[in-house]
Amino acid sequence: MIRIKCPYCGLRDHSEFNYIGDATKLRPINPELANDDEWFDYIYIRDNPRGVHQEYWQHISGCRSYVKVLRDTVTHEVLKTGLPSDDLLFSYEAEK
Amino acid sequence: MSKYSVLSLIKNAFSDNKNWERAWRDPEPKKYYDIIIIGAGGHGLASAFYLAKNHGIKNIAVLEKGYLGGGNTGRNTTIVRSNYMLDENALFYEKSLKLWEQLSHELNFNVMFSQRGVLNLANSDSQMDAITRRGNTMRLNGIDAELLDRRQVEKMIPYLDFSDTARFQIKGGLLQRRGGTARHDAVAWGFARGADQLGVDIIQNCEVTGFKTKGNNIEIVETSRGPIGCGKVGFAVAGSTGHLASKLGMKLPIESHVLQAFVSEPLKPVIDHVVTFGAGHFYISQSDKGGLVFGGDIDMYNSYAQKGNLPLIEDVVTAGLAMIPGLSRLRIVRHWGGIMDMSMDGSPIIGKSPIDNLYLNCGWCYGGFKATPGSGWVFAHTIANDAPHELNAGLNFDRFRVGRSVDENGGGPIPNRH
Amino acid sequence: MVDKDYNLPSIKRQSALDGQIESGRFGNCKTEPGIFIEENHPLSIVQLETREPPQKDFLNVIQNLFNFDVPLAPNTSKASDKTRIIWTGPNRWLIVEPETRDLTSLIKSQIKETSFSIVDLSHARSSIGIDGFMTRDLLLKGAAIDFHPEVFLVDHCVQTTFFNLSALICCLDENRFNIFIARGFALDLWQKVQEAAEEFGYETL
Amino acid sequence: MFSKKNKQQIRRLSSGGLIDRSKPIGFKFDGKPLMGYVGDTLASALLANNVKLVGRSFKYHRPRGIYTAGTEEPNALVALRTDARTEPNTRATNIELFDGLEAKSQNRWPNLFLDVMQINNLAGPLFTAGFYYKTFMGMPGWHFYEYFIRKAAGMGSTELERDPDTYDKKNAFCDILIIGGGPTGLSAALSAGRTGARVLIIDSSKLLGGQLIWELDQIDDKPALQWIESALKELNEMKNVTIARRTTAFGYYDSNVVNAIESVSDHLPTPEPHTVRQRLWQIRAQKVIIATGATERPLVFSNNDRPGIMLASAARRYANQFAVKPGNRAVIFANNDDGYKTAVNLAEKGIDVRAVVDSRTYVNEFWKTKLDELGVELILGSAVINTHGHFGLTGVDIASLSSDQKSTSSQSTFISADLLAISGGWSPNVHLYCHAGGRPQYEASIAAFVPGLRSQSEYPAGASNGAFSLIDCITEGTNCGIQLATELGFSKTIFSIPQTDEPSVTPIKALWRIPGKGKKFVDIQDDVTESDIKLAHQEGYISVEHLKRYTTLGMGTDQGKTSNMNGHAIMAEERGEAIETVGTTMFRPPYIPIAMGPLAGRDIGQSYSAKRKSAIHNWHHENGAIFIDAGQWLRPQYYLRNGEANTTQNMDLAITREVKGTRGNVGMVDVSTLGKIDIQGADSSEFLNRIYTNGWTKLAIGKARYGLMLREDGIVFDDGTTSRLSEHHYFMTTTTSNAASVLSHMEYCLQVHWPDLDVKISSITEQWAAMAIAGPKSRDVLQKTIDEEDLSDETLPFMGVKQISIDGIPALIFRISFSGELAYEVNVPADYGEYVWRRIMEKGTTDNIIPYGTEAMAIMRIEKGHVAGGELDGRTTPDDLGMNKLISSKKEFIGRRLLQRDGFLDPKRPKLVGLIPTDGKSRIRTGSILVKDPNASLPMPKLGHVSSGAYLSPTLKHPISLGLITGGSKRIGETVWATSPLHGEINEVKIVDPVFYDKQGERLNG
Ligand SMILES: Cc1cc2nc3c(=O)[nH]c(=O)nc-3n(C[C@H](O)[C@H](O)[C@H](O)COP(=O)(O)OP(=O)(O)OC[C@H]3O[C@@H](n4cnc5c(N)ncnc54)[C@H](O)[C@@H]3O)c2cc1C
Ligand SMILES: NC(=O)c1ccc[n+]([C@@H]2O[C@H](COP(=O)([O-])OP(=O)(O)OC[C@H]3O[C@@H](n4cnc5c(N)ncnc54)[C@H](O)[C@@H]3O)[C@@H](O)[C@H]2O)c1
Ligand SMILES: Cc1cc2nc3c(=O)[nH]c(=O)nc-3n(C[C@H](O)[C@H](O)[C@H](O)COP(=O)(O)O)c2cc1C
Ligand SMILES: [Zn+2]
Repeated sequence: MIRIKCPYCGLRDHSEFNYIGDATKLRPINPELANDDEWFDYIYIRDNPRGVHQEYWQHISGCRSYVKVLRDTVTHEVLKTGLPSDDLLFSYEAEK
Repeated sequence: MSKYSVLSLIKNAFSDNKNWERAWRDPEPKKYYDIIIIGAGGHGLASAFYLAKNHGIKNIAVLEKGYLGGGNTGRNTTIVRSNYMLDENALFYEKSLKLWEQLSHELNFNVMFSQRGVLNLANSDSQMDAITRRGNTMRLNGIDAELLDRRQVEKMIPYLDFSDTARFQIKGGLLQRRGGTARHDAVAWGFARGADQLGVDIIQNCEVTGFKTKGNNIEIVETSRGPIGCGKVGFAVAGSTGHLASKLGMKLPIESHVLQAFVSEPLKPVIDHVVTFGAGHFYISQSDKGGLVFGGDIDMYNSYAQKGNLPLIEDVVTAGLAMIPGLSRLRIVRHWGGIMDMSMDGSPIIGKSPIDNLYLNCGWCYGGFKATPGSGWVFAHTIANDAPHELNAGLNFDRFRVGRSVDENGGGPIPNRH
Repeated sequence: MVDKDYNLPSIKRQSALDGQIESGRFGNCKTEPGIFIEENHPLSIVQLETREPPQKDFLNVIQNLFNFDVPLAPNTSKASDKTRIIWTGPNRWLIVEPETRDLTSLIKSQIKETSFSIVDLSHARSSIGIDGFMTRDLLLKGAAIDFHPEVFLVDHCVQTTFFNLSALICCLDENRFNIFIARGFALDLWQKVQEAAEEFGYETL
Repeated sequence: MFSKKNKQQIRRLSSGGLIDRSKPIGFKFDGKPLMGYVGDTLASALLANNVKLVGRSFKYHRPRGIYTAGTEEPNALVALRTDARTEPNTRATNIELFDGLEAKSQNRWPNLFLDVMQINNLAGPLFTAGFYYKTFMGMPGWHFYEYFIRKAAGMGSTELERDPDTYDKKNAFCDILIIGGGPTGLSAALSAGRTGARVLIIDSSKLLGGQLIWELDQIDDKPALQWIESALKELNEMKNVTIARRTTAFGYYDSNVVNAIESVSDHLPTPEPHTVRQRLWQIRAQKVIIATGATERPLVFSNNDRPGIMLASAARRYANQFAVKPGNRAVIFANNDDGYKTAVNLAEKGIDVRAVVDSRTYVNEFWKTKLDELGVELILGSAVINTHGHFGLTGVDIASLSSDQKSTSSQSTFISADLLAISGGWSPNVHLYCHAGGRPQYEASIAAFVPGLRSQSEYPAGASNGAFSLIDCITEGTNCGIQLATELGFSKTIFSIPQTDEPSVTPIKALWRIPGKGKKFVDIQDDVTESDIKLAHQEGYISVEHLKRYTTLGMGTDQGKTSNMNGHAIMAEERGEAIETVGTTMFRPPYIPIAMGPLAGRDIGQSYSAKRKSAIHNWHHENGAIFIDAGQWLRPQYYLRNGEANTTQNMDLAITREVKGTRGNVGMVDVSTLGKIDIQGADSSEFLNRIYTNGWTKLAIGKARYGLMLREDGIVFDDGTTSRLSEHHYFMTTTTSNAASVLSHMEYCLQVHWPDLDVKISSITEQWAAMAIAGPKSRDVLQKTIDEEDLSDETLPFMGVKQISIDGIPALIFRISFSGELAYEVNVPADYGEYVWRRIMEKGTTDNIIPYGTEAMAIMRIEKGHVAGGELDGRTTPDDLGMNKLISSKKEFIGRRLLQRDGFLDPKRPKLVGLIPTDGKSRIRTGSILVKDPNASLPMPKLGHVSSGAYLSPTLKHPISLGLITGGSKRIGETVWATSPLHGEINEVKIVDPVFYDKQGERLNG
């Protein structure tokens, strides 16, 4: 069981959440202007890092918030959690 | 190198088994290879074997960071089948199945390919419709398939839950009799021995750590045992594809996820087929050693840890007991995980890459063990000819961009929906 | 504030558990049952949601209506004799009381804030009350929440997975809890609670 | 159960032990009635009765006995209990004896003493490691040989009967979890408990105290048992300390979560009423102290597997704890001090200890004097090189060892013995530490792997951390408890460390194998011998992981608890490399084999998946509904009438009746399961515009609109109608199966993509009971139900929405139609659902209203060419489904950009059409494949497939289907073949418009 801290509800089992996936993927802000590559990248391509991964989990059995989670894909350790607007990677690196 | 046979067994028994030769050498890496295959799993080894055998290429190395066969090849539930619906998959996997049928002979190594039949159960009308479509397509592709109704399933596999207490009733199933299981380790070992005999250098404990490129070509493969020059490079590293690609600054339509598997204490034969559950993620067969080998779904989150977590185990076992209530008192002795290269449509990617002399063999998801000989066959062809074989032409890397995903179950570009 | 009596339908509400509950003592009831279970019905349940941060006016309206503050801390609730307001998400609450009035219209008529929603969930949720000295042990069988009495205090509440179902669990008193569950799962949950309570002995009221 | 007459327990000591001689217990082994006492394990009771032979080995079918006294037992595996409660492969050493226990030996035929497969033993050299990879490749094929191999392999058997017992799960939280209640764990619990921290201590056994239970150590000059007792007394009094017995931690997972199985009733003949057999614990602790002790290792020499050979600590445990003489004449063989302890204990119990054979050349005075006093011969610098006996040990050969331990003297001495107690040293139980992510390190001073760096909050202590003396265990435990409690903010309290009476220790000298001929078993369960390891090395399987897989070393039920270290060390010797270089194989959960029952808990049978019921469920049930699963929902599929049996024929009749009744008069279907989402806020219209393909800004209040949603990749995701209730308030419906994913998708859009939009959404699926009333008389019936309101076309036109009341119940009526008839969807608060349904049924009686189920609904939608699950299969684009008119060109929406990709524009893409059999009667099955020439050679080119088939259309009187075919509507009028080779069917079909019925939509107006 991975324990994830929902910014609202606190530390919970990951089975209360739905895994959504890579949170670094940003939907083109101006969908019209984005080119094919940007769309292809957004929908299909993944960094898939071995190590720190910034990802979304939805607290589906809790407050239903989308929670941003910084997690190590090798140890499964949850390094940081926050709101969708937070850049966890940045603050994690900064703290290091 | 001596041939394996009953006779050789007897002969060696008399000489106290002192004369068996090494199954493969343990060579020092050379400075340069025409072709370097990264990853000594089933796919990498088979590719090297067929490169040497079918295409007469001699100067080949397979580099392996750990021990050969220790990746997903050594940790999968060994189901071999070709019951796919979409032509791109079906024809490829059928070729693979045909190769399986000859493999022990071809390798002179008993890979224990056991065509005990693979039965996919259906627990609802819509699942019956789905397996009907799949089975019909298989038949039109020349692949064996039979549709069983509830009564026929019960006759074949009486220990499934046919009682009123089953939450989801069994409606029927799709049977592929030619499907079955194989001894996973033996597949890696057999291909390793075969490739080694054809002169391929299999270099274990040799991790690829980076690349030196020139133009759009890889020139040097950096390893934990020093740099090695190369003509062409093939990736066959399954779950590590994303990580290795990142060394080239290359990103792929792949996520790595962990898939777990389980084995029970050894039992006298009770489960004679491979059976998969329609209403939940569960599949089971019995190994020749007696352990019930079973598995379920991926753990759902990106992972490079070769280990899983309990919630999924609970789900898998719960589905197992829903299908076979009599498992309840049997005990699990071990569970483990493998890192899956989950592609965005659930189908593999075998073909050329954006880099000129690099070839990709990845995206195998849950299903690449059965592909082993076929994958080696077409990958060897692709590398040797710098062009795909007709069987992997549709399984290219570009298909996502152009809207030609090969999506067997319609899950969309979300790896955990396949 | 005046409680205006709205017209509720005269037809009796039929809960998801109607006709499904057998009252009596069951399980290992050699002595006093460790668990008491009952259904809370009929309730008025209204969900309120507003902007971040919630405006003073908005909070004041609610406070004036119910005579106590809106709980702003996650996982908490506040209550009067009659009404309980439960935090259920950022800027979102459930207001629960026994059904005596048209709560939705009452609240709607008072609120001036424009960024808010009010949704009647009175029929969408079933509520099961659990009491008895083994309640916290029972809850631990179904939910991965620390129910230790020094950790999970009166008025605490959580939304979590309870016997594999999404549920809202609220502590009313030392051993007294209310569980809210989607109506369609009510019977399922009831049966699960009964099974889990068997070893403690239980009484359905 | 059995006669309590005194069956002789000839090996039972007359005094001592932790057994209750006043409570005899009858049990059966292989059908033979025997007696034991409360406090016995099955193993100790068998030994007390002089039963030495308990099983046959895996491969060679060698006679085997009891080898250990604990969870590590590789040998004494029995089938416990009978019938549906049979538990194959149960370790006799772990079973608490209970009244009426029945156990059978395994892996032998016809019986334990006469086992025909013994022949394998003689053919030994043939059955070397991996022999099967080298043969069985020829005719008649592997399938033939496999049959016999499979039969010969396996151990216990099962009939896969349904388990009569139940299981449970529970969660636990604490500050400090202590795994293991030996001296280390108890000390830690005391010191941590005293600080006030919440401590949970679990132990596999019934008795806490660990090894101290059966050792004769003194603590503070009193027997250790007294120390345990007082520790337990104090712990029991602490409210912040919980003790869980018979609870084994089997896995240490992520986020410091430890899982354990509690054996609630395994020590009883059957569970007490209302009680489960086992319980799964999920423990979340801030800190975890691993105090799981260590496991003794055997020594590897010729014929080291005979019944009568056992671990030295086990021999002394049987004598001390169970008052059983494990033998009458004993020889002890060890490379460490453990042998002396055993010799002294056994001798003091009156067992004739013939000799202690120590491979080392030095022993300290303490033991020497003790042995002298007891008259036990001491043989230093020597080894047991062979053993004798068949069903039981009769004697051993002893020779002296060269100083490099690589050879023995040619002279050997025979000593007659029926017990050989062996000790090759101790291996800390690092399993849980390794599960947590730790990597063990080799520690030469104790010749074992010990925990290395910590990877989570796990703290190995005591013997499991490589501290083998009692005083070290107590000290480590105490310190660890204090340290972790203070780290968690609890304040330090006073503690003192007691004294022990241990003699000084002479270091172990590693001895991995003893030279000599004959089978030397390394893994005694899987029959892996030293020569197998040598062969593996010779053939290149030199990594320990290859070694394991090639020889099956450590792959049995015991997972090599007693064998791995020896095996890996032998490989290291063969490779000529250091043990730490060669390493260990991976430790994996579970620590002990665990039954599947507790992992599923109560979620079995009908409880496998929750059942979701609509508010009208009871009415359906009472009125003949046959239910179908729609995800977790139960929905009426069709309704049988009084007395009709549920046969295919009656089902067809019912469906026909329902379709005809609806199209002819009026029918009603429960559509409560459709997803419903409440949408409020100033930006609601904009939001809908972005998630649906069609436009929403112009929808009038009081109107509904059909909407189509795509995935980001342009594939159709979901469809449904959404209604505008007021300026900023919408009511959305989704398909039943996508209700949850659509809600999550919308939440994702709002929270992640467009947090600036002022939109609030919530699921209101459960708030509303919904019923669709359809058919030419639907308006009449509804009008009668709600007499005061006007339902005419003017007030409620097609796609109109109205808020009304029915008998004072607020209701929302949508004039929308899936069936193609004049139809209304009535939504009322769920608690009134059944009431309103009944009311409409009542009012409709004179109009012959009929309830209809999903089957009739599906037929009517196919008749109308509406798409559903079969068409929305996750691979179709709007264009494939003929829905291009729903694609707005004026705005941006999810999925839009990817619609223009090559593959989507490919003219070969199959597109929606209608299909009818040219003979007007043949059934065209869903899942049939459409081909041009059914006789073409394989693989056959395919044009498309049948996505939904109605084998009867009561309206059109012939079968109809929807399908997707290359060319789509351009092919209308052509004929192709629908084939279902699985059924041996080939039917010619005509391609027609997908709307089979009322293309103009006139019936929508009644
Ligand atoms: C639990 C589980 C169950 C499965 N069940 C089935 C099944 O029933 N049927 C089926 O068909 N498929 C199944 N699969 C999938 C199947 O196992 C895989 O798709 C297949 O084995 C992949 O083979 P491979 O040779 O591509 O990869 P692997 O066997 O994983 O080999 C890749 C190798 O690359 C090496 N490597 C990685 N990075 C480097 C580097 N940087 N340098 C050098 N070497 C490197 C790895 O160590 C590894 O040995 C299952 C998988 C798992 C995990
Ligand atoms: N003679 C020797 O060389 C030697 C070697 C090692 C240890 N010892 C002695 O053994 C004792 C060691 O004390 P200790 O407390 O460290 O260990 P212990 O063996 O006394 O106690 C360990 C306890 O942990 C329990 N346990 C083990 N695994 C468990 C699991 N997964 N879940 C739940 N419970 C589990 C066991 O049932 C046991 O009660 C000391 O007395 C020490 O002197 C002697
Ligand atoms: C088909 C199959 C059968 C297995 N059977 C056993 C078994 O009987 N006993 C055992 O201990 N492990 C068994 N294993 C698991 C391996 O021991 C090992 O866990 C797995 O190969 C993964 O390697 P790892 O645990 O070293 O990471 C089996 C694995 C597979 C794939
Ligand atoms: Zn939350």
